[in-house]
Amino acid sequence: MASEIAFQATGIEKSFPGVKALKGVSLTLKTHSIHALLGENGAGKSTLIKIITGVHHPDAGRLILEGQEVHFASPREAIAHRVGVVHQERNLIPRFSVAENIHLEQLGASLLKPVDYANLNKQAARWLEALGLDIDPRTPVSRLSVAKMQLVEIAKALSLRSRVLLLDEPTASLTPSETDLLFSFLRKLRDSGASLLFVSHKLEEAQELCDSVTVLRDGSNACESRPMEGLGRQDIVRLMIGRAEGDGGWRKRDTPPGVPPAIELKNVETSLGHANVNLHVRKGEIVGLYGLVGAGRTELAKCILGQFPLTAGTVEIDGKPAKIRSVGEALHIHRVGYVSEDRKGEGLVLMHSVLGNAGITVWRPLSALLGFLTDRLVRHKVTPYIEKLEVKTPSLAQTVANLSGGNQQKISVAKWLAAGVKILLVDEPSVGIDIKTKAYLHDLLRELADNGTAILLITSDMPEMILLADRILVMNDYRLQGQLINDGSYAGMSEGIMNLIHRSEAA
Amino acid sequence: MSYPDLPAKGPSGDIVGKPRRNTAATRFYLTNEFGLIALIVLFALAFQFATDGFFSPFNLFSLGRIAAVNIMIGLAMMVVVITGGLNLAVGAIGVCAAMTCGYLIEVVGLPWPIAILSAVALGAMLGFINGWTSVRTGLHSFIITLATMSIFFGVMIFLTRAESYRALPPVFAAFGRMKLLGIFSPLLLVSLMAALFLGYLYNLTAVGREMLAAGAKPEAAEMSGINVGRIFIYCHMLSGALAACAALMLVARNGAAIPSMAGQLGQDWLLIAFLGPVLGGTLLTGGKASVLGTCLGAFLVTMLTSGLLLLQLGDFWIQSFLGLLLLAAVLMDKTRRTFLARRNMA
Amino acid sequence: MSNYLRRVLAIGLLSAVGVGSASAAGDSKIALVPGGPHPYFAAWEQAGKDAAKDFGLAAADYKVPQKWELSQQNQLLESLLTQGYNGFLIFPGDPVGSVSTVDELVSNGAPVVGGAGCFKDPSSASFCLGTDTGNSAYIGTKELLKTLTGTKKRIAHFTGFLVDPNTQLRIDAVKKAAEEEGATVVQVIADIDAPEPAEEKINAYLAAHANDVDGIITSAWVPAVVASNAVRKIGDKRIKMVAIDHDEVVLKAIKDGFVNGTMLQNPYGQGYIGTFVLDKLRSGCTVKTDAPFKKNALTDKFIDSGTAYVAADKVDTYVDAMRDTTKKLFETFQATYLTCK
Amino acid sequence: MNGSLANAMRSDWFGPLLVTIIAVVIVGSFNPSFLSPLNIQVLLLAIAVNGLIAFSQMLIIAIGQMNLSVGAIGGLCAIVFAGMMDVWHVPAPLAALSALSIGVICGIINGVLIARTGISAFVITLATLSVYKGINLGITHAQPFYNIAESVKSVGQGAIFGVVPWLMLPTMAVGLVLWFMLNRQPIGRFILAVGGNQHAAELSGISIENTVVTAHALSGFLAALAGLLLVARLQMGQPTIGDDWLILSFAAPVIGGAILAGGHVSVPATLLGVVIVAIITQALVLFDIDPFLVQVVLGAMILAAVGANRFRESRLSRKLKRL
Repeated sequence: MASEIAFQATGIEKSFPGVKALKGVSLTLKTHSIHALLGENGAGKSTLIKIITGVHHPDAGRLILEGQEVHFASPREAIAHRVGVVHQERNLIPRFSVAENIHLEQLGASLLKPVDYANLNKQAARWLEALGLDIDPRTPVSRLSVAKMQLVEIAKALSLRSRVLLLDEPTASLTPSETDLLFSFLRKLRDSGASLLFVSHKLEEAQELCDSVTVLRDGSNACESRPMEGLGRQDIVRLMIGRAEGDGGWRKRDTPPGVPPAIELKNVETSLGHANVNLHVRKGEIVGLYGLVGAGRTELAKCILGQFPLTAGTVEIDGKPAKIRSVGEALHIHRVGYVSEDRKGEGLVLMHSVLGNAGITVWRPLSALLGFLTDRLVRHKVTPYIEKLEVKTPSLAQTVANLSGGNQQKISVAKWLAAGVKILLVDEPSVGIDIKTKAYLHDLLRELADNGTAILLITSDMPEMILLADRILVMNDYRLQGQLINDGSYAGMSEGIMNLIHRSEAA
Repeated sequence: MSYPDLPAKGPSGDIVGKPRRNTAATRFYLTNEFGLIALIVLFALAFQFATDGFFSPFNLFSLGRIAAVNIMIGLAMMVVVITGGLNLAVGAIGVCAAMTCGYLIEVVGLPWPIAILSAVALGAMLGFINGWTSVRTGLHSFIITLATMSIFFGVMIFLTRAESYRALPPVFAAFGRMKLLGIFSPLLLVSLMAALFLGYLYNLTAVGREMLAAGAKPEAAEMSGINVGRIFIYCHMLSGALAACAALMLVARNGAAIPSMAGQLGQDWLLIAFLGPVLGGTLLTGGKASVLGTCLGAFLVTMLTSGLLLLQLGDFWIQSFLGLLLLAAVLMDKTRRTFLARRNMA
Repeated sequence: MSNYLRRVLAIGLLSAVGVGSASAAGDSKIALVPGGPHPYFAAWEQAGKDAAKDFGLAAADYKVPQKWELSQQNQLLESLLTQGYNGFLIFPGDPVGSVSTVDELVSNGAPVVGGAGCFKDPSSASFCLGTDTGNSAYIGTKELLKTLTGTKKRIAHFTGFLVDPNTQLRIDAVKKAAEEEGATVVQVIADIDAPEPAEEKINAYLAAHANDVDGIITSAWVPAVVASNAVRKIGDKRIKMVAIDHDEVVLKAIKDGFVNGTMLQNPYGQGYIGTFVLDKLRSGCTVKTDAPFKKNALTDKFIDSGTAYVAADKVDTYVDAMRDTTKKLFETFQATYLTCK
Repeated sequence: MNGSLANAMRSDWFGPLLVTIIAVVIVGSFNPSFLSPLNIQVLLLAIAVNGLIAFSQMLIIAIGQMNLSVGAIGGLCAIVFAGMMDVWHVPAPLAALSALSIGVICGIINGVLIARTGISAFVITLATLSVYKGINLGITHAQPFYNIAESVKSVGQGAIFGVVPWLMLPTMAVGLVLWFMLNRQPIGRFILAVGGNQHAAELSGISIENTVVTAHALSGFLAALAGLLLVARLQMGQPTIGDDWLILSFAAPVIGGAILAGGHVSVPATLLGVVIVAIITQALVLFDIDPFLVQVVLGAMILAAVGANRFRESRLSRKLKRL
């Protein structure tokens, strides 16, 4: 397996108004290789990818493709040079079919020549099959789950038969089995001679899959294209954050048995299809709700918040039956908060400022006569939490969209802290955020619980679940399958969880 | 951790994404508001040199009076545009309110302050109908207000049989003709008050902030405990009330409540209603409002029209020149911002 | 055609009047302002120019608002005042709504005359020189009913924007005339001042109800044009029709016998005499309080600029008829209506 | 429920078609003359022109923008067409060709200004609306052009088998071409892709600028064509042509389920939207509604038509899970 240099970037620099995003970054990709690009949020990974794929133009530095210097004026030129990419954002046309999305690039050859859909579907089916995806290529993308959309994007990049393929967080919304499938496919692709660049926050994945690695820190190389072999997890973390990973391991927490439930669901059925859901979270407890994507966990949280009606059963808050019809009632009457999994869609108003987002839950309680409310008042209330969470922002006036994912997530948590909720539903808290922030959030959730907040933690990240939860409830197909008391051992707990899931599927 | 540049600031209004003078000066130069002020000054000077009497007291007075109404109409549209919706029925609501005011004074014989309040309340009520229908059906407010525009106007025309009400107390006409310091129309003060009220609303009240948040991202606002449906209805009611105010100002200006004040179906108001907010930097997709920008935008358009009329450029061609000036204005503003953004980076 | 009309009228007047009236004020700048762009007012432009030349005025310019909007007209009038115009012949954008602007113009020393349409009393306008819209529709309907021979007299009425109060006057007048003659107005179609909806609605109506109607009266420009084309298309000449104004399509349909006649107005006369009077009013003349004004629904100071029913027999010579009307009106105008020092 | 019916119910044209059929049945049963050949001809004439107007706007809605200048372009091209025949005695086909080219040029100007400057389409087309309308008034001084070619007049009056007006042919052709383009041709798919997710389209190598300019050029062409048809229908070149196209141009596509944010339009549903508006307009005349109430009824009917469609959609979407 002869490995040659497929693509090289040297001394790339890039500035945006007010920030120097990249300060002379270099990277070498070889054929027959999967290369990991690692770094914390804001280290410059996405910017580098956008430069390689022609979305941005470097201020300095050279891009060399198979020995020849190239300048990509637009994504189209990059595609023409067979440099493909799976971006972090959803980049599909919602109403187009799967097949058409996969082949959108190739349509441009002649603007008027009729599209041969039969052929398109046939070709697309091949790529879907290769990825082990059982989807009709004629299905509109908008009807797919988020995970399947992600896979379609990967199929789309693959269909270009790219010599260089960049994957920006491709596994963020995939289930473990989908991830395994993807990896085996990527390895096949590698063995056929392609050069792949893999970006992920999940170090385990990068270590498992990649053979070489580049780490960025603050827009510079912390290491450049060195073999993955011989690097331990701690070494990589040190490269990424410049110091060793803090101790964020599991800690046994005991909630005295006499503490009454803060929230209790009794025989709940919902219009979305949940049946016979019984669960409770006591004051100071962290209860995990585990399940695969599509198991109905987020939906359950939304039913609790009154977004969809309950058809049977009751929700009790502090032992009293509560009829919650909206998030507003949940927040202002029952002091229930919800950190959304969909940060950009539901969690934050991206175009508004840090202050505008962090304070959104306290406007109403803070406002005086006639709704009078000053920024000073809101700032006074919110700043302690922003500071406590160490949100990195030039000012409270900064537009949230300009912050990194980790900082955005901190803000979407901070707003519930500022509101002083007693019950917090946390949905996938660490999607797309870096190690440091993740560890920080974990500490924070524990601290909240220690101080008496009842936390219902929804996550598909099993290590995270086992690190944090006191008890783990397993949900599959909108029903609770059972409960495990967490003892902190990864092997034991994960096996228990998977058993519960599979038992229900076998039944 | 602390935010060194923050504590000293007054109410920053940054929630609107609208930096004020007390933030970095360069950011102010980048705003729409500054661009509009620059354009207004530029064109005012140009008109002064090119025409006779642009700055004559009478022209300033009439310019201010027209601008006052246009600003109010622009604000009435702006408050709905921030929800990402539209209110095509501004004109129809306005006329309905004005005719109600006339009816209450002339036929019912109510004292004029009560009649004015009732008219504004009617405007808010018609706005409520728009908002409620739009929220309940989930249809875009475009199609709802398109239909209600017909309905409101039709009911008005049916009930009044297109008859005007002109037996209004003399205070109305006197107010429309009054000159402050010889050049200002008091109508400008009314618009100023409305603008200040909206500025207060968006910067200093919970409801105002909720309007902006709900407009920017309804899903996120809903999931943060804001009752988005109710907030959208408030926005439509506010729009109706402001449209009613604009119509009452026209009643003062015309000395009568007339069905044709906003043209067939109230369509005559639509262009100016959108021009002000859009030139002023309000996003049609919602979530961002600029009260000052809307005022300046509406003023700029009024001024361009006035200046062109004074220039006496070929009668029938004047509309073309207005269009070209508008294009020139937005292109100049665009160039200025691109230039500043580039220089900032260096 | 309309150019031709203008010229004929101009020549006619020149020969009739000669170069008289020496007491003109040389600084008179008269503006002739219609409600918006409309072919009816095209004759005003020439009339203003002719009058300015004949009476030695500084200017008499035809100024058109960009759109048919009251606020546009108001803004134009204010601008014209700023530009130094000091006499205004105005077709009111709204009979009531324009009054306050007129009051303002007059208080700034510029006399105002209503042209073609009237301001509603009370207003500061000196008088109204135009067509009595209601009366014109009344006469037209009477003429139409004369041509209907059958026992059943069912007529349809096509008219303009309902927001224009004149429309209501026309609807009432047509109804009154019909009732007097024992006819029925079977349908009123309004709000069709734009060609597209006019086409659609009039044709739809005729397609479904051509057999249920014996006569058509139109009382606005666009409906008249569209209806003329529509009856031509039907082609059997059973349905009688009376139109309004002098659009070429209408005149041709009259000649070809598809339309029985049209109610003509006298825009040139309005423009010419209006300009003349405005100049007089500026140079010290006043309107006689006891002048023999007519009354109409809007004002007590109405002067008929001439309205005439023109049928096929007179369609080629109506220009002369109008010229005579204008001439007659002009010759006696100063003596009848003005007191000059 | 069998599969093909379920599929049909899910499509955009199903609701408007249902409304159309119900409207025809109701109006026809109360007033049989509604279904007379002459009346159908009149109805089709209105649909022919209004259909083009709606298509012109539909294309711009597809890319997620608005074109406020459709009416101004249509009016300008109409008077250019009529004016060339009247004043310069240009043969009708040549005049038509020139007028259509002017429509395309106007569209290209819109498109280039929008794509190059990044200023919102709303502002640009608002400004060009003024420019184009001003040129129209500058040329005509508000006077119509009367002397248009006899051939044009006879095309405007003529009908195939006495029912289908000649003017319907261009509209049908345009409808078919647009349907084919938006569903089968890359350029049409690109237009929808840009409207659906501009960012994604750009990353897929689609030139946003070219697509936007193409859409506007086509929109200008269709507006111009609508203007020409109106000249033929009205038998003269009225300067006021186009003044009140705007509302209809939006109403028809929206009734047909178009999403104003872009990315989703339907040619047959838009055409049905036009048909619904035309039927309502006619019904109001046929039933002799008090003219002072016409507007009220029209507004209520539009609301009812859209509401019925919406009700059907919400029923369907309740079955599919929210995305």
